[in-house]
Amino acid sequence: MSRFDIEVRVKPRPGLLDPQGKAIHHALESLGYPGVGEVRVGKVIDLTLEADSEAEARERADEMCRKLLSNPVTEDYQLRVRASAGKEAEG
Amino acid sequence: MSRFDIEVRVKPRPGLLDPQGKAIHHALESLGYPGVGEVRVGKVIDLTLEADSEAEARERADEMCRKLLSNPVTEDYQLRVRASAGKEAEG
Amino acid sequence: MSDSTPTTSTVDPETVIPAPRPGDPEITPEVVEAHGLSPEEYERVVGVMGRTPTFTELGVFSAMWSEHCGYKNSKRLLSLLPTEAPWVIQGPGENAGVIDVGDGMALAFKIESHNHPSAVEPYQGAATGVGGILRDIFTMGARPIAVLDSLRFGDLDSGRNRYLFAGVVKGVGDYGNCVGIPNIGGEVFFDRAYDGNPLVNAMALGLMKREELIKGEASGTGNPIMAVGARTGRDGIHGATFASEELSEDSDEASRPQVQVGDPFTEKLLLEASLELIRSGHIVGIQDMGAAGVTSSASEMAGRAGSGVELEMADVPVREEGMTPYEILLSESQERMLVAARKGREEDVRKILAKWELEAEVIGEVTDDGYFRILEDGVVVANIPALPLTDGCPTYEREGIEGDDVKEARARDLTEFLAPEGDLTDPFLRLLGSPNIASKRWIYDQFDTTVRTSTVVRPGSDAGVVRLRGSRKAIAATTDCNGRYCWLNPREGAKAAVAEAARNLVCTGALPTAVTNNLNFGNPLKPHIYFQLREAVLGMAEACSLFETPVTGGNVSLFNETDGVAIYPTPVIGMVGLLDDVDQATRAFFTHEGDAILVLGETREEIGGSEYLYREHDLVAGEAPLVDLLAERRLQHAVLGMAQKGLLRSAHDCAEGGLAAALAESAVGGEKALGVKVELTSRLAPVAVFFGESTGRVVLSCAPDDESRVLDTARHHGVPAARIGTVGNEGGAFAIRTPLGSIETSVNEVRTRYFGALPALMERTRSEEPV
Amino acid sequence: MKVAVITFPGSNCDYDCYHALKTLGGFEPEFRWHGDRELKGVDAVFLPGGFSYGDYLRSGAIARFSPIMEAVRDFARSGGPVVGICNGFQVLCEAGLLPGALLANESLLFRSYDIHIRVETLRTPFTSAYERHQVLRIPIAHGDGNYHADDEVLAELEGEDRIVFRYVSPAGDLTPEANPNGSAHHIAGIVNESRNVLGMMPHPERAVEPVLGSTDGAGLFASLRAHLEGALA
Ligand SMILES: Nc1ncnc2c1ncn2[C@@H]1O[C@H](COP(=O)(O)OP(=O)(O)O)[C@@H](O)[C@H]1O
Ligand SMILES: [Mg+2]
Repeated sequence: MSRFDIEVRVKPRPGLLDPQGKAIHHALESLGYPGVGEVRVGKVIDLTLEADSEAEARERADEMCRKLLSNPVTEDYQLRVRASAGKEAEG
Repeated sequence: MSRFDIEVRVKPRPGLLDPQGKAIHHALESLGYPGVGEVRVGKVIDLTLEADSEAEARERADEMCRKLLSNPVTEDYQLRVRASAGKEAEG
Repeated sequence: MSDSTPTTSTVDPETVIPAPRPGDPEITPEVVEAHGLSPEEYERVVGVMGRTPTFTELGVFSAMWSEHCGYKNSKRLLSLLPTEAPWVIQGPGENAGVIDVGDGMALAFKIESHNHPSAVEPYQGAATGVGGILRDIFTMGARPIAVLDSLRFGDLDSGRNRYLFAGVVKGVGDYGNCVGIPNIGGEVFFDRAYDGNPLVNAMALGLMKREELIKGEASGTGNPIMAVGARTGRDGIHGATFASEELSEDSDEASRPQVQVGDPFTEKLLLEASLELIRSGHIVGIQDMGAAGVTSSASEMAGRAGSGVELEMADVPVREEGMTPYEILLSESQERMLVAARKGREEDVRKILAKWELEAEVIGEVTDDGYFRILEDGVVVANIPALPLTDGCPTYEREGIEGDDVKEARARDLTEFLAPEGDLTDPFLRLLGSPNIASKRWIYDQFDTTVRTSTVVRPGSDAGVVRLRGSRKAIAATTDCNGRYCWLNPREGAKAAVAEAARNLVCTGALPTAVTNNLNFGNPLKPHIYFQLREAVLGMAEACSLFETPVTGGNVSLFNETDGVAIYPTPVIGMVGLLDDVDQATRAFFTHEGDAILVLGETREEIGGSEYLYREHDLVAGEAPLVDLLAERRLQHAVLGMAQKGLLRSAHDCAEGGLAAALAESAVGGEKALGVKVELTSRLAPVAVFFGESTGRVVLSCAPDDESRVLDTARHHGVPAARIGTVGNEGGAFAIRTPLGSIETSVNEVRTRYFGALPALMERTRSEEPV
Repeated sequence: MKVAVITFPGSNCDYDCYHALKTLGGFEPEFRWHGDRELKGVDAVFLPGGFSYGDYLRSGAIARFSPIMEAVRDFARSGGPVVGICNGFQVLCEAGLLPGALLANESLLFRSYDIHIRVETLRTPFTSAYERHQVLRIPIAHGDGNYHADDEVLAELEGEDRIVFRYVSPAGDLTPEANPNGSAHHIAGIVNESRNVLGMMPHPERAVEPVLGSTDGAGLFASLRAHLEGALA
């Protein structure tokens, strides 16, 4: 058994109105940031999962996404799976 | 001027109570997924930005994060900047 | 996007034949069918047009001649409803009905369904349902002052139903809360008949000065037509036709692109901007873009004014690139309004919208040729005579035959179920745990009920009450319908719904005044469904006439079926009432130990269609409770008389769960849980006495000194009345006895069951599969 | 006494505040638009409840950048009384005029009903008319009312007597059920260091007339009136 870090990004489906994104866009503009294009807001869900292999972890995570973590009617999701190894560095 | 894709991930600070994460954890458990560790829920904000260079885009995006997109009392953020080039592929 | 007003084409409209747009599908029988038009209806379209319609035109017809906009299966029946009274300012035909409430003020109110969208995406479906009904109100010039919601779901032991229920409640709440309109009531009912086909009906009320009433008319040739509010996207395209089709197994998949997302923040801005616009005098007409979007709003505005419109699609502010005229015309993007402005005032209109951070664009103008004409970059793509489009939808009177299954269920002998005697405490406590009886606090605790600081009676009592600031007056509202009764006997069931609504109002101290209604039914092409529809309308008409509560509007939602099985016929009644003095507002809850408990009306041995039968015996059968409309009217007058004389400490309609449930609600619903000691002399089966749902009954409490005056008032109105017991102490015993049976428990136990049931059922939500 | 009620896009209790000030007497309420840059000589400021900018992103996050907020900040710095109710509280926290943040209710549900709060301190311009530990019944209506601050800040608030209201049972006890949103230390309202800026989640303006079911909120307005009269005298 190993532990995997799962990151799920859930985003509004293209074409659907994203009122949050609209409001943020508007706010950024009035704060004087030029050149901002469309803004879309989604969720990011981090969790860890024990599994025998990365493939298994991915499969289980994918099922979770379809069943619970995303709403297929309004959202798409992206999944990232990595073996746990302390903190990820990114930026 | 070029266009950059900015992805901001805003996450609850470590140690901060995350009721949404807790609820999801609970739900996953009762759906019969074993081995799920802590769940944390944050936001992901996608936007595009026009800037002269990647460095400039990053700097401006960073400022947006500090000023508006995250609340330092409760949230941390991570930033990703890339030159726009149509759809990214990931998974 | 050009910012100049498009010029009216110089071509004779009668002869303009739009060329097919490149890329548009050819009109084949399949394409016609996919648009929900029968071959005969299509023939009619061709007759109206004098030629084959273009694809864009077909889309327009399909939307306008759908059940949702065209009322083809219901119009003839609806004409049977009483719609007039001296206090009716606006009857059916506008965005909302309007009645006079005195002091120069008028009340707009209306109910609307969002059943199918909520079945697909409960949160957004319900949210946009509230958004739509609020727009119907403020588009009349009225400021929304309250919302109510009437909901139906399958039983809560299914995870899917809990998911739908939780999502709908959150959607109703989030939208109204954000816009800042208090929720003052509603109803919810759970029964397997609504499995897969939840009902979400939302009602709104709004207040205006009489002279501020404005209509959805596009008059004045040359006046600019402006699109106001949110931009148009690809969401909800063909929602109108969709809302008139049966749901099937794969509709989750198929209807994905049709989900509309609500933006209550934009709605709040649109509300303020619209009211300011209406008061500014810069506009002649305004209408929300609801079902079938630009198409229905523009053609209806032209139809009402007897004018025409010409619109340039390239000028419509859009959210996405490359939208076709077809898509723009049929998009149901939310939070949009269509405005007919006065010529030369375009800038003034824009300024008001800009103040509220919204857009307004001129997209066309009013013409005098009676045509609904659509241009794309100056090229005509649709040219349809407006009147036949809005009013020429074929209407049908269909065959109606009662279903055999209903006849059989109704004929069922219920004698065996009347047998239990002695201690009936356990079934009573179980009944209190039924989500149909238990407290609905779990729902309305998620709704802002006190914003606008005018709510006098909040959800949880018989009807909600809001005061009119600056006067003594107040307005009460309620929604009611028991689908089980309507299934067993649609005519009696509809009467019962009207009667219950009126009873709820009088129990709150309000005079029943007018009605809006939502006809939720299955597929009317089936004779047994059409029978239900016809009977229900007849019952509603009879009751509304007798009660002098005219129907000023409503909504029809047909084809509520899943895999061929229809919901119960559910004609939801939304009724409003007036209180001359807000201090007359009466609640359903006992307030003082030692007060007398009385019951008005007659208890019969009726358990047909009862919640008791459903929960204890899993049975929907027997005769629906009888409705005696004349007795109901006498009862209403009696209760109102008592309220006006200030004799009542509490008044509560006796409905689902019968007398025992009504007593329980009165005992524990208020601030303190007060005991109950009731002795009944009836020798009827105790099951019927406790749990039977005979209509026309009210449970009252009054100070002991007022008992004889209450009885006198009842006698004076010819209403059977009796003192049945006494209000007990806080936390005391809860006891109801007849010579043949008894319920004995403590009021604390009653309270725990009553308030605990729904939270306990819903506690499981978060732990289960939502989809 | 002139009192400004600020209207942000999405405010929906602005008129309720105005109405309460008007009804209770002694105040001349005036609306100020979020886009205004000046308060124009007012004696107190109310940031009302509602959903400024839809509460998108975070409650109060966008409203705090409104032009009027500069003026509110200056007014607060100069010691002027500022009251933020519900969304107004959230705006004050986001703007840094009050410490901490308001997170989603622990239940993740919008909560709207009457709660009980205890007056913890009379040493503010907003509570002098109450009695210490008086229990008030007042409506709440919010989704994000779960007050959060780090331990240091909480210790400071406690130590400096800056917790103004706490959620309690009707009897005045700090029971878990009495806390409707999971707030740290049962906090329902706090003041800033100089005690002239109050933020609170419950709605006192909804409890000022008998017909609304409670008049327990009226004391806040009476306190403010007394304070201003004192200050002006
Ligand atoms: N059940 C009904 N009883 C009476 N009038 C109705 C009923 N259903 C609809 N109407 C009236 O028909 C008119 C047209 O329907 P409407 O609801 O405006 O369509 P929309 O969905 O665009 O609002 C309205 O005035 C409405 O009040
Ligand atoms: Mg309408």
